[in-house]
Amino acid sequence: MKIHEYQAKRLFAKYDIPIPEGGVAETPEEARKIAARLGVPVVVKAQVLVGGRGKAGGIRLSSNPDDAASCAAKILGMEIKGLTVKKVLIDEAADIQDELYLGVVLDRANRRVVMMGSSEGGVDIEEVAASTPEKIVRATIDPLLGLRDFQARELAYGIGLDKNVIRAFGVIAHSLYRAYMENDASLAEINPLVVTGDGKLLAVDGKMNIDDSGLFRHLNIEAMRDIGAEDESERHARAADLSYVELDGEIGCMVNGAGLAMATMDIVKLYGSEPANFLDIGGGAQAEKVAEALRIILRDPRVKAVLFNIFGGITRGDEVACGILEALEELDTDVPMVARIVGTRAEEGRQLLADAEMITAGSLRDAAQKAVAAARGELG
Amino acid sequence: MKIHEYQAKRLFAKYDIPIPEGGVAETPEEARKIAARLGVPVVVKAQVLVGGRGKAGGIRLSSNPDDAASCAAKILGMEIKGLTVKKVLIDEAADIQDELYLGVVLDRANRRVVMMGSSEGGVDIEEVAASTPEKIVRATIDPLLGLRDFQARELAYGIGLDKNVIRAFGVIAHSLYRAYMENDASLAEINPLVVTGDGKLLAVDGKMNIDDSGLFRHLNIEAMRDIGAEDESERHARAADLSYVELDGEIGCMVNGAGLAMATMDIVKLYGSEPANFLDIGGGAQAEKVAEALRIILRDPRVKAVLFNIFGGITRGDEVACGILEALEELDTDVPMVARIVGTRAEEGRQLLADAEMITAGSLRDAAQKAVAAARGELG
Amino acid sequence: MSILVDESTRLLVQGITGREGEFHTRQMVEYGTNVVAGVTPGRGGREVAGAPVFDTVAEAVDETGANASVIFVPARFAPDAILEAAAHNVPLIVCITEGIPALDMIDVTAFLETQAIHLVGPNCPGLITPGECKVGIIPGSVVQPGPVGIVSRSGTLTYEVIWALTERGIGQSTCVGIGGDPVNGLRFIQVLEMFEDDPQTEQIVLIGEIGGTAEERAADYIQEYVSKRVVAFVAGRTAPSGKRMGHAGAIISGGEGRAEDKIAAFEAVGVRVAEHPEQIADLIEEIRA
Amino acid sequence: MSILVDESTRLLVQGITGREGEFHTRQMVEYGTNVVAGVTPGRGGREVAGAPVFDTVAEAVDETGANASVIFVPARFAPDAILEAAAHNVPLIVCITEGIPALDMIDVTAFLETQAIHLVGPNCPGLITPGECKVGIIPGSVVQPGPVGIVSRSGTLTYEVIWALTERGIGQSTCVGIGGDPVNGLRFIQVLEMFEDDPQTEQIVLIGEIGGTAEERAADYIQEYVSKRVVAFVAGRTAPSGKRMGHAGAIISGGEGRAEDKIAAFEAVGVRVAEHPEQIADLIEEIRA
Repeated sequence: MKIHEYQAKRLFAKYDIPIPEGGVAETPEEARKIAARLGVPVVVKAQVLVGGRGKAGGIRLSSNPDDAASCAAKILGMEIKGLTVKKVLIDEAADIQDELYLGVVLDRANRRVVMMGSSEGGVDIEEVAASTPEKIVRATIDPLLGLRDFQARELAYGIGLDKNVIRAFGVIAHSLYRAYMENDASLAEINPLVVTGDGKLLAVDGKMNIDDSGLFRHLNIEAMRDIGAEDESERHARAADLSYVELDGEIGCMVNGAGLAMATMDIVKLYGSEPANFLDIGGGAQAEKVAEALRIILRDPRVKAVLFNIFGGITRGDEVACGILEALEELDTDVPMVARIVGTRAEEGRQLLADAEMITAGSLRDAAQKAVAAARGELG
Repeated sequence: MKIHEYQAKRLFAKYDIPIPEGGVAETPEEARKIAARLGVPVVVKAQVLVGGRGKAGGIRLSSNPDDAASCAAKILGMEIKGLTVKKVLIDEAADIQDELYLGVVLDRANRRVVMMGSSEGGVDIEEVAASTPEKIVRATIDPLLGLRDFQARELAYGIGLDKNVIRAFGVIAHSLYRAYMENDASLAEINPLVVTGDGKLLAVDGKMNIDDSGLFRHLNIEAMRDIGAEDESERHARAADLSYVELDGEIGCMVNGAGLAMATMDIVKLYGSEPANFLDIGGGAQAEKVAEALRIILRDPRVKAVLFNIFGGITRGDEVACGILEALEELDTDVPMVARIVGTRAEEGRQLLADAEMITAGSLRDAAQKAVAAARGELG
Repeated sequence: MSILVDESTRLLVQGITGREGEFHTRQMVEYGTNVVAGVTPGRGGREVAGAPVFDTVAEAVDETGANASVIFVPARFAPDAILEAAAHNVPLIVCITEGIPALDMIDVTAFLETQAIHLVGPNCPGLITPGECKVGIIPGSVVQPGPVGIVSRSGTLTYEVIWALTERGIGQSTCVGIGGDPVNGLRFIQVLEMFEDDPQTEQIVLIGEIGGTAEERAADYIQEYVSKRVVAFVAGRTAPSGKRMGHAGAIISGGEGRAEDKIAAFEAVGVRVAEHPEQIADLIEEIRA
Repeated sequence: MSILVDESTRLLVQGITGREGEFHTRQMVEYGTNVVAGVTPGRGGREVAGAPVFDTVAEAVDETGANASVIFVPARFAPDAILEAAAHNVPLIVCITEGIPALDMIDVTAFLETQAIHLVGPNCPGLITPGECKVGIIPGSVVQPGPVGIVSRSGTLTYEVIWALTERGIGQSTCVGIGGDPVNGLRFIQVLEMFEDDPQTEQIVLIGEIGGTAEERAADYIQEYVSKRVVAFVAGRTAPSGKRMGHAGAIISGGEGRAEDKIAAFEAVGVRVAEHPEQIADLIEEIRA
């Protein structure tokens, strides 16, 4: 789960990480008031759950409240990578002398949490990693020992920090590490971590992703979920306990199992089309869940054909078939559908669908080819 | 550092371990009021920083406030193993159906914390360990993983706990473990942990020792130190940063180094007398510290001779000699003293003392023999 | 021969009285797995599918000599279940449970690194040695004994591949689903090593997916240590960056985890990579021809 | 020969700019120890007794190839100092610092159990190979090279014993103070093993004290594995139960740790136990006669 910059920074502040004074506005007028209260030049920043807002014009400097309001007016409502900006953060503009990077991530290969620091803050850290990897210093954290003082010092000396901010940097490093660990984060970063003109450190931007599997023990973070800022179909899917990601193609896919769902997307592309979504109905899905999944797929107007790929194990082929038919009864759609059902009760399921005049397929290859053809109007 | 039963139990209660209602009294009248407030039969318990108060008559049952006051009157002022009782705990008497033991200790051999449970609560756990070791169940705690639920369950099933209290037992086990870890304890135990008539668990007695080395990060526990309940000389010694333990013998010992101090005590006994104390002046002791150490030794009226055993390394023989002479000037004592100084500046130190007509010795053997003779009035 | 499980496997089921635990216990027993015990705290004394249920793993292992455990308990209790089995030296622990927090698995796997214990999973379908022993949820109906070892991060995609092989009459030595979580127990490399050492296994199929760098490291390992022919498949060529594709581990992030890099890594060391699952069977057939 | 330290030791001093650190660095250099570097965060760039000071162990090891470290930093920073040296694979770490919380040392030693690193201490005088290398605070003036290996939980008591031997003209191979804390690094058993394997060492002196069961386990080990003659001393025959005798580890508690049990354990395996420190020299003399 992603949280907004302002939420991440407020969470960081609870761990005593210094952040700029600021406030969140949903209207230009609110933005004006916040800027007036701050009484200094401010930065107006789009709050969207996606990167690249800087390049999209979602971050603007303002020197006075009126200007802040007009910046907010320009940013609110803006579309950034398909998401609409509904909130802006108005932050006191920092007196930036130097920009650092500090982040905590999961190192899957070593099964360890890693803290990374860089003197190259304020830019995309992945670009730094690609172009000047020597500018990134890493500390691998032993789970028994946690982040140690000496590691924070090694990061500080490693990125060439001024002696007079090393202690403050160490405190922030420990705080960020605690924020990561105590909230089951999968990413926590401060970029940039700014050294101000008067020699202080300030977390000017913050980002935090939470491990979905850990959310059950962090109701405070679950409560931060910004329903309005998320894709609507993904929201419906989550409510139905379906794993769904919207894509740009035209073949809707419904599959049981994440790996098989990806393989199905891939084969759609292999045979000349593009998948409209990733959708995993999970193991042992019942008819109602299948119906809801189909409704979600068909909400996307770009979908020109639907491909069902069900490998029965725990999931029963006939159950899935019933769900499909149930959903179709109420949906009144003319999108062509291709069903491939293998495994447990596959024969029964296939028969049910064939009786309802749906296109069926034996192999995945066959199913993909038929779906692509159907989308082109060459079948059905 | 030891803390009182009532302090340990209040600390446990902060970790949600259920304890009896109660209060601490320093006078019979206070005891009466507490018993009246509780309005039920109570137990009046001596609060002393030493074991064996039960056998000494320091725990009494009372059925009414007047009786509680008279019990308190009997217990307050009582001497238990050389310590005077100055406080009593008045606790609601528990409806005891079963008595268990639950403790957390340091297993030095394995360098691990161990939780121990037993169905034989309410008695000395060391006796249980000696006579029926099979009645003690242990869980060794991995420092990476902490106490795990399955370990608490193994303890619960291992001591044959009723199914309906297993969950509550698990909660208490985790709480006690946290209390141990978060307070740098060296021992934390509930003995007995009572199963009440209505099937609840209750920590009727509690004990907690804190690792002195960890005290610096637990000011709340340092604040629990009951100065009045400690031996006065040991208190003076702690103030002077000396390591001192009062014993029953007649030869006062002043030594640099803990191991050498013990060896000095032992050789005193080997040559027919008994040491009056353990005293380590530590490394690099200055004159003032030596003088304070000598004052503490001479406060004990049983001391018939003093033995100085200084092996100079960091500690300088002449510094020690100066300290001794300084202290003697103001102390006006006729207790005979034997000095043995070896190592750094030993010759200078020995000469200073010899000039002051103190008995000096070359070997430890010689020094011990001379001290024993001096105590018997056979020397000096 | 085979790897990890066979006729000598004496299986313990943790969470045996739960809905999933009970269902799959019956399936495993039906397949012929020797399920010797179950554990559910507080349910000791019962029986499920003929297996006695105990309150603790300690008791279960003592009484039945179980030498493998499969875990079906809910995510928040699963780390503890793994550690309980490890504490009693169960040498093979298979955790089916999905949704265990990654930070919990860091602790668990760090602990297991110091033990001579294999953990398969979590969030995995388990493993099966056709005709001998099924531990987990891989459908027994799709497998048949034979020469191909399969190791996969996926569930149903694995069944798909197994089925494609079985349909062509190519059986399997052992099929191992190592799971789709970012932090897991056995990795590709360790399973590859086992297959390399297993006389029954003649070819190996490796099924990867986007996320992490396990496939790249497997490719390096294959070049250095694996003499048997390996065919690979990597799911997620069409997956976008930054979005989790179902499995907690299936996410392209930080410029890492893309299918094209993984495929390139395999091809660079001479591992043939199938374009779709059924093609794996084509490639294996070619190699065996 | 000798154990742990010799002429090839390249010593790093952590906390070199502190009062104790600087004083003992000079003493060590004077004795002939090759002190190659010091570390004090924030003090990089200075020099102490000719040794360059660095901000981090990483730099110090990189620049000087230090292969041993001695720690003089205050107790609350000492666990971190040990771990910093360990993180950079310094194979011998000697921690002089007294007063480290036992729970901290549990974590530190648990971590070191998985590393090929020797920790001596904490709360110890360090070690000395007479004529070659002194690491710590054992006075160089009391030792002389020779055939007796000494291992001890104590500080000045060790000097006393060394001095008694030296006065009789009996020199030492290496003297190791393992420290007086309840949770420490090297134990008697590991040092006994090293002395057993060291050709220079002909006899071994073991100096124990009340508290814990390290002496009992050493006695078992001696019976099983040590062919060289061992003379022991156990301090604290007159110590009462339940009172800490200076060292955090020197406390009789829970019916464990009494001197009489330790002495009985040694005598039961044929180890002669001296009644007072100087008698150790008598016993060694007898054995060597």
